[in-house]
Amino acid sequence: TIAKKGMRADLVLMPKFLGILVFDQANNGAQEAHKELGNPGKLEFLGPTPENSVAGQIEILTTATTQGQDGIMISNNAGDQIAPAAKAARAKGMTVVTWDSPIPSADGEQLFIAQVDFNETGMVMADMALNIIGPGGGEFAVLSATPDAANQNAWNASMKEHLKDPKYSKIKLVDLVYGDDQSEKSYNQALALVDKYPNLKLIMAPTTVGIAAAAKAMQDEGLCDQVKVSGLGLPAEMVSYTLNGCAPEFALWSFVDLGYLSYYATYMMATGQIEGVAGETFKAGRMGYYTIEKDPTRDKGLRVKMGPFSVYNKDNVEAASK
Amino acid sequence: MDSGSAVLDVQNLSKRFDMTQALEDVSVDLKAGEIHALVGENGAGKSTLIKILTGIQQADQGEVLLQGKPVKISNAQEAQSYGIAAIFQEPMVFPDLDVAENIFISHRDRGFFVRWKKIYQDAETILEDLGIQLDVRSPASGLTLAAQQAVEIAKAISLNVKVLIMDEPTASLSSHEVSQLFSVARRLRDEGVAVLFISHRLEEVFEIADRITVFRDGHKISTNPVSEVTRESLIQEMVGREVSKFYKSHEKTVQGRRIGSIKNLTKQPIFSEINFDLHEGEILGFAGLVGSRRTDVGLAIFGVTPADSGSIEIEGKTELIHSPQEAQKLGIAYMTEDRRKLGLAMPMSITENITLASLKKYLGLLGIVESSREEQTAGEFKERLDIKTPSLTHEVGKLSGGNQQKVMFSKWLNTQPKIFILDEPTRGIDVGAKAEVHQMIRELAKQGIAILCISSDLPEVLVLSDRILVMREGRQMGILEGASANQESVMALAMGQ
Amino acid sequence: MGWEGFLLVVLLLIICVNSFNSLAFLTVENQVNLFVLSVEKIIIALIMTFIILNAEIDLSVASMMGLAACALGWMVESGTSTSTAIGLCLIIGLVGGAFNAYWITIVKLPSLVVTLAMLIGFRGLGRVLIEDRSIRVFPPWFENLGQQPILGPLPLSILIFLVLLVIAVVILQYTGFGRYVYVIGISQEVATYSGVRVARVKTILFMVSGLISALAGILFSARLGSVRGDMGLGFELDIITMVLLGGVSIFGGAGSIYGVILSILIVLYLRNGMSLSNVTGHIQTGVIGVILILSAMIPNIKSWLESIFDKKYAP
Amino acid sequence: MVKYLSQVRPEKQRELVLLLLILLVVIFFAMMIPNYLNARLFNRVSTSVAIMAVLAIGQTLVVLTRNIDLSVGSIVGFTAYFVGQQLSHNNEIEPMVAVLMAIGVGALMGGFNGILVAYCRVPAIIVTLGTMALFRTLLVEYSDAQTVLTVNLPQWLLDFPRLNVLSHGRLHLRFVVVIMLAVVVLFQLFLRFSSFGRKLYAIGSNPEAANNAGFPTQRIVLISFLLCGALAGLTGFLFLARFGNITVVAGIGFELKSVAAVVVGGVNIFGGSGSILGATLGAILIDLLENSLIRWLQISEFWRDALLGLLILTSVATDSIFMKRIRLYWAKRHAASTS
Ligand SMILES: Nc1ncnc2c1ncn2[C@@H]1O[C@H](COP(=O)(O)OP(=O)(O)OP(=O)(O)O)[C@@H](O)[C@H]1O
Ligand SMILES: Nc1ncnc2c1ncn2[C@@H]1O[C@H](COP(=O)(O)OP(=O)(O)OP(=O)(O)O)[C@@H](O)[C@H]1O
Ligand SMILES: [Mg+2]
Ligand SMILES: [Mg+2]
Repeated sequence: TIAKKGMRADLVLMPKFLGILVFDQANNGAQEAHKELGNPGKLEFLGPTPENSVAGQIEILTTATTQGQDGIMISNNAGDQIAPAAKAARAKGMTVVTWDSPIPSADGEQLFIAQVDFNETGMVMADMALNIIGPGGGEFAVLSATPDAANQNAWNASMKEHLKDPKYSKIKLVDLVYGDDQSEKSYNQALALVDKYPNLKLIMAPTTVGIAAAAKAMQDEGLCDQVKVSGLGLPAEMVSYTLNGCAPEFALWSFVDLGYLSYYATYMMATGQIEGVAGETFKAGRMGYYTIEKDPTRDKGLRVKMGPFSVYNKDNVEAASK
Repeated sequence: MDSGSAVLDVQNLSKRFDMTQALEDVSVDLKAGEIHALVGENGAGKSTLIKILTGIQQADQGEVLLQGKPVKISNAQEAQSYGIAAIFQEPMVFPDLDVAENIFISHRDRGFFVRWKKIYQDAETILEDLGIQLDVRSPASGLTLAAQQAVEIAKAISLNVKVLIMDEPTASLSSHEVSQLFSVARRLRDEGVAVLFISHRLEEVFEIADRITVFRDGHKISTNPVSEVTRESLIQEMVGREVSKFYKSHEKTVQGRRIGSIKNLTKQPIFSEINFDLHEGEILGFAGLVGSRRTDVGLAIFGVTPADSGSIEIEGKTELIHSPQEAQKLGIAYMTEDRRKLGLAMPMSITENITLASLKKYLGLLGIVESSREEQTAGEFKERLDIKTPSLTHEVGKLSGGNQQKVMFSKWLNTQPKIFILDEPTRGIDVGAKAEVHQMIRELAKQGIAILCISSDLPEVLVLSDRILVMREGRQMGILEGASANQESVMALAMGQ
Repeated sequence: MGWEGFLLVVLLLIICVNSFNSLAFLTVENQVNLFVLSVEKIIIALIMTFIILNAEIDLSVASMMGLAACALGWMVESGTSTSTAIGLCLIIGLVGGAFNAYWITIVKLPSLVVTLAMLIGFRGLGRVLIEDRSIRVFPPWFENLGQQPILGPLPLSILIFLVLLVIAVVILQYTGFGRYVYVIGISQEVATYSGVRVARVKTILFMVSGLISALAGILFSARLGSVRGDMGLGFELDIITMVLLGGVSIFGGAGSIYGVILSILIVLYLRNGMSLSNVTGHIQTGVIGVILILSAMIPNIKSWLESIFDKKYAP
Repeated sequence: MVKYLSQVRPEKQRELVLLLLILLVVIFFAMMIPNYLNARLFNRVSTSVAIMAVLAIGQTLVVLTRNIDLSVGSIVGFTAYFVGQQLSHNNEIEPMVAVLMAIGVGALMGGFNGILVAYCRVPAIIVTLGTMALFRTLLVEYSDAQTVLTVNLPQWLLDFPRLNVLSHGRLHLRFVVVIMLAVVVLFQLFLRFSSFGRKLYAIGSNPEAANNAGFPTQRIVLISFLLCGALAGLTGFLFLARFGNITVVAGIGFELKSVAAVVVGGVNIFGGSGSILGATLGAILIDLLENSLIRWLQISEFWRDALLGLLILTSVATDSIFMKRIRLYWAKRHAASTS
C-alpha cells in the first residue's frame, strides 16, 4: 500500500524519557514524515522524566487515551507493566505501535517497529566480540543498562544463545553487570570488571551510555591495550575511542529512520490504510517497502524490521559522526 | 564612675501581644553602680521589658535612652555594642558547643580566627572567679539547668558591660551558688555597672537590691529605695490586695502509714546508695547543692532513666521501675524542673497539656478523645490554680512562666498520684502563686499523697518539709527532721562539712 | 483563613483552569484515571503524614513497595496461591516496618539514616528475588481487581484509599493515639516525661508504614499486571512532596491531614491538567517544584502583609 | 595509643572510630577478595571518593545549620552540563576559568536556595525538593536533549582525571584527589578556627539562642547554602572531567548519596555537630563498600544493594554504640577523677 497523504490523525511519539540524543533523532525522523504526509493533525513528542520513566509512560499513554488521540508510538521502558494501559487505549480505538523497545508480551500492542532483528543484535554482538578478541579467544563481560530494559535483555539473551555455537567456543562470557544507563555507575562497573577478571579482553556494552562510559574508563586508566570496548554506540560519542583503539568496533542503526518508519506505519494504521496484520506490505516514503511479519522473538507480536545494522570502525566512524 | 546618674532610661514603653497588653506606658531608670530589683507577679511584663532592652522584641511605643541619648536596639549584637547584656529566664546555651565556647561565641570583637587556647584559659578564669566548677571543654548538652545558668552568667560577665540584666538567675540555683552570684553582682556594682535583677524570691531581693521597682499587669506601680520598702508593702503592691500569711510557718502534717520505701538505689556513676521511706501524707524535702544529683534520683524513681541496682518498694510491690508508664501505674508522678524542654508541649493548648499524662481517662469509643470532658477538667484546674489565660485553647507557649508552671502542676495532679515528685515546683513562680502552690502541696499531703519535693530554694524546703533528705555529689548525706532543721544544719550536710 | 483555606482556593483555581482548558478534564473517566494513576502514592502519603507529624521520616516506602511486589511475583511464580502470597507480602511489610522501627527506637538511630539505608536495602532484596526478569504470572481475578471498576466507576484501589482516608482522619484528629503522634512530634522528651510510650507509638507507625507500602505494592502489581525490580522507584520524593505541600511541618508536630488531602488533589489535578495540555514530564515536575516553594512562602508573605496592616491600623 | 585515646574527648574520637571501621572493611574484603589490596584499589577509590567527598563537604555545611540540600544532584548535573557545553563550543577557555565558571554557576544555584531558606523562611527540605526538580528541568530545557560529547571537549580536560601529582610505582596520587584534600583541609580549618565556622555550629545547635544572641543568622545560612552550591559546582566540574559524556541524568541520586555520606560520617542530621573530616571519612566508607561489593565475585549483582543498605546501617549503628561506650567510659573516668 502506498500512503494516501493529507488524512487527519493526531499522533503522539513517546520516548523512554526525555533528554537523550537518540530519541530526539527519532523525533526528527517522525517530524519529517509528518510534514511529508501533510497530516493536518498534530504530532506531539511527549516523554516522562528519567527518574519517573515507568509511571510517567503509563500516565502519558492513559492521558493520550483520555484526550482521544488517534495513535501513539511508544519506545517502551515499562516492560509488561504498560500492557493494561495499552489495552485500554486499544479498547478506545487508538492505534498503539511500539518502536525501539516493544511490550514483551505484545499485549495491547499492534505492531513493533524493530530497529533490527533482536536475534541479529545478539549475533552482531557475538560477532564483534569474536572479531575483537581474535581467534586466540579470551574472556569478555557485558555491561548492560538497567535490569529492567526489555530490548537489552532480549539482546543479551539472544547473544547467549548464539554463543553456544561452536564458532564462538573460544570466547567466554564471564559476567553481566548493570550500569543503569548512568555514566558514573557504568564507569565504576567497567573498572570493577577489570579488577574482577584479570584476563578480561573485552567489555560489551549494548547501551550508548554504557559503551561511552566504559571506553572513557579504560582510557583514563590506561587499559585500552588490555581491555577493549564494544557494543551499541553513537558514532558521534564514540569517534575518538574508535580512532585511538579503545573501542575498535561497535554497531548501531539510524534512529532518524526508525522514527520516520514508525510514523509511516502508525499514520497508515490510524487512518485505516493498513490494518496491521501479518503479510501486509506498505511503502514508507524514502525508505521503501516494508512487510509486517510475525516477530520471531515474541510469540504473539507482529513486527516490521527496519535494519540494517551499521557496524562502525575506524574506517567509517568519522564520516558517520558528522 | 558617677554613681547616681541614669545609664539607662526607659520612657513610656508599651508592648502588646495579640491578646495581652504586656507593658503599658512603663518608665524605669537604671543608675550606674546600683542593683535594681524588678519584681511582680507572673505575667506582669518583666521578661518582656528585658526582651525589648536586648533587642529580641521591639516596643510598640516609647523609647530607651542610653546615657541620655535615645537608642534603637534592634538585635542582641546591637545591645551588646551599647554595653547591655542579659541573662534570660530560660537559659539559652548552644548544647553542641563546649562551655568555654558558649561563653565567648557571641563576643562581637573576637576577630576572624578563634584562639582556642585563650578561650579555654579565659573561660577557666571567669568560672573560677565566679566560684563555679565546670569543665570548660565539656559540651553544654550534658549540663544541668543550673550549670547552664552559670554559663550564661559567665557569658554576660565576660562582656564588660555597662548594664547587666538578670532575669530570674537564681531560680535554679541553691543558696550556695546564689551567694556566689551575689558577690559577683556586688563587685560589678562597685565597678559602676548597673544591674537589673529580677527574682520571685523576696529574701534575695531584700538582701541585694538598692532600689526596687514593682510591676503589675503591665504597669509600673512604684520604684523605691530598699530601705523604704517592707516585705508586706512590697507584696501588697505586687498583688494589689492585702495578703496576710505568706510563708506560713511549718505545721506538721499527720504522718500516715508507710507506702513506699527506696533501698540502696544506685546508678553508677551518677548516684549511689539512696535509702528512704515514704509515708502517706508526708512531705519529704530533697536539698543539696546544684548538681548534687537530686533530679537524677527523681528520674530513676519515675523510670525515665532507670537505676541499675537497689529496689523501689511501693505498696508491698518491690521492683525497679523501668519506664514512666510503670511508675504511673504505681501511682507515681514526676513534675520536671525544665518545663520548657521536658514539661510542656508548647504549641499545644492548655487543655491538651493538662490531660496529656492522663489521656486514657478521656478516651471513649474507638479510642476517641471526649473533648467536652477534657475541657471540663481543664476548666476546673483553671479555677483551682488560678491560671491566667484568655482561654483554655490558648497555646501554652504564650503564657508567662508562672502560668506555665501551673499548667504543668495541673497535668500531674490530674493523674491523681499517690507519690508526687516535685522538681523545683515553684521555679519561676511569683510570691502570690508560690504561697498558693505551698498551700496546695500541703493540701495534697493532707489528702494522703506522699510528696517528694526537690528544691534549691532552701527556705521553701524548710517551711514545707516534714523531713529533709540532703544530698551531695550523688550520695545521701542524711535525713533531717523538718521541725528541727535550719539553714545551717542543711547547708553543713550539703557542703560535706 | 488558614493553610487549608489557602490550599482550597488554589485547588478551586486549578479545577477552573483545567475544565476551561480541556473538555476531557471533567469526564468521569478522566477523574477516575487521574486517581488510579497515582493511587499507590496517595495511599502511602496518608501514613507518611503520621510519620512526618511524628518528626520522623520513612524514605524506604517506595522500596518496600517494590520489595512487596517482587516478593508477590516470586511467590506466585514458584507456585504459592495468589491469596496466600498477598497475605505473606503484607507480613513482609510489617516485618520490614518492624525492622526499621528496631533501629530507630531501640538502637536510636535517626529515622532518616535508617530508612535511607533501607531505601537501598529493600530495593536490593526485591532485586535478589526476581533479578532482571519481569514476572507476569497473576491469575485474571487479581489483575481484574487492579484494573476493573467494582463500585460504580471506582476500582478497588480507590475504595481502599477512601476507607484508609477516613480511618486516618479519625485517628489523627480525634483519637488519643493521634494526640500522642502530635505530642511526640512537638517534643519527644515532653512525651516521654509525660508517660507516653514513645517507642511503641513509633513502632506502630513504622510497622503500619511498612504494611501500607506493601499493600500499595500489591495494588500496583495488580494494576500493572506484572512485577519488576524497579517498581515505584523514586516515589518517596513525590509522596513527601505531597505531605509537605499539605502544610505538615518537616520538624513534626504541626499540620493536619486535611491539608494533605487538599495538596494531594492539587498535585494530581495540576499534573493531569498539564498532561491534558501536552506539557511534558520535566516541565510538570518543575512546575510542581515551584508550586511547592511558592506555597511554602505564602504564610510568610501573609504574615508580612498582616504586620504592615497591623502597624498602620492598630488602635 | 590507649593513653592518647583516653585523653581525646569522645566527640573527637568519632573520626578515629570511623577510621577503625574503614580499616575493618578493608581487612574483611582483603580476606574475601583475592588480589584486593593493590595500588589500583587506592587509585580507584581515591578518585571516585574525590567527587562524592567534595559534595558531602558542601552538604555538611548546610546540615550543620540544621538544614539540608536535596538539590545538589541537580546542581552537579547542571554545572557539569553547562561547563561541558561551554568548553565544547569554545575549546580555548582556560582551565581556571572553567573551574571558576562551574563554581560560580553552582554558587548561584546554591544562593537561590539560600535566599529562599534564609530570607523567605521556607524550610530547606521544601526549597531544595523544589529546586531539585527545578534545576533538573532547567537542565533538560537548556540541553535540548543534546549530550556533551567527549570528542568536543578540550584535551586538557580529557587528560585531567589522569593527571598525577605523585606516583609511587603503580600508586598514583591524582590531581583530583589533591583538590579534594585541599577542600577537606580548607573547610576543616575553616569550621574549627573561623568565628564564622563556629557560628554555623551555633545556629544548628540552637537557632533560637543564635537569634537571641543577635547573630546574622540569615546571612550565615545564606552563605552556607552558597558554599554548598559552589562545592556542588566544583563537583560538577570534577564529574565532567571524569565522565566526559554528560546527559540529563548526570548526578541523579547524588543528593541521597551525599546525605548518606554525611550521616555515616557522624554529622548530626539535626545540626550542630559533626566535622568535615567525619563527612569525608563517611564518603570514603560508603565508596569503599560500594567498590568492594562490586568486586566481590561471590556476591551476585543483585545482592549488592541489599548488602550495601545493611552495611550502611550497621556501620552507623556500630559507630553510635562505640560512641555511647566511649562517652560512658569518659563519664565514669571523669566522675572518678573528681571525687
Ligand atoms: N510571644 C508572646 N506572645 C504572646 N503573648 C506573650 C508573649 N510573650 C509574653 N506574652 C504575654 O505577655 C505577658 C507578660 O509576659 P512576661 O513574660 O513579660 O511576664 P513576666 O513578668 O516575665 O512573668 P514571669 O514572672 O512568670 O516570668 C504575659 O501575659 C504573657 O502571656
Ligand atoms: N558535673 C556534671 N557533668 C556532666 N553532667 C552533669 C553534671 N552534673 C549534672 N549533670 C547532668 O545533668 C542532669 C541533672 O543533674 P542532677 O539533676 O542530678 O542535679 P540536681 O541536683 O538535680 O541539680 P538541680 O539542683 O539543678 O536540680 C543529669 O542528667 C546529669 O547527667
Ligand atoms: Mg519572666
Ligand atoms: Mg535538678
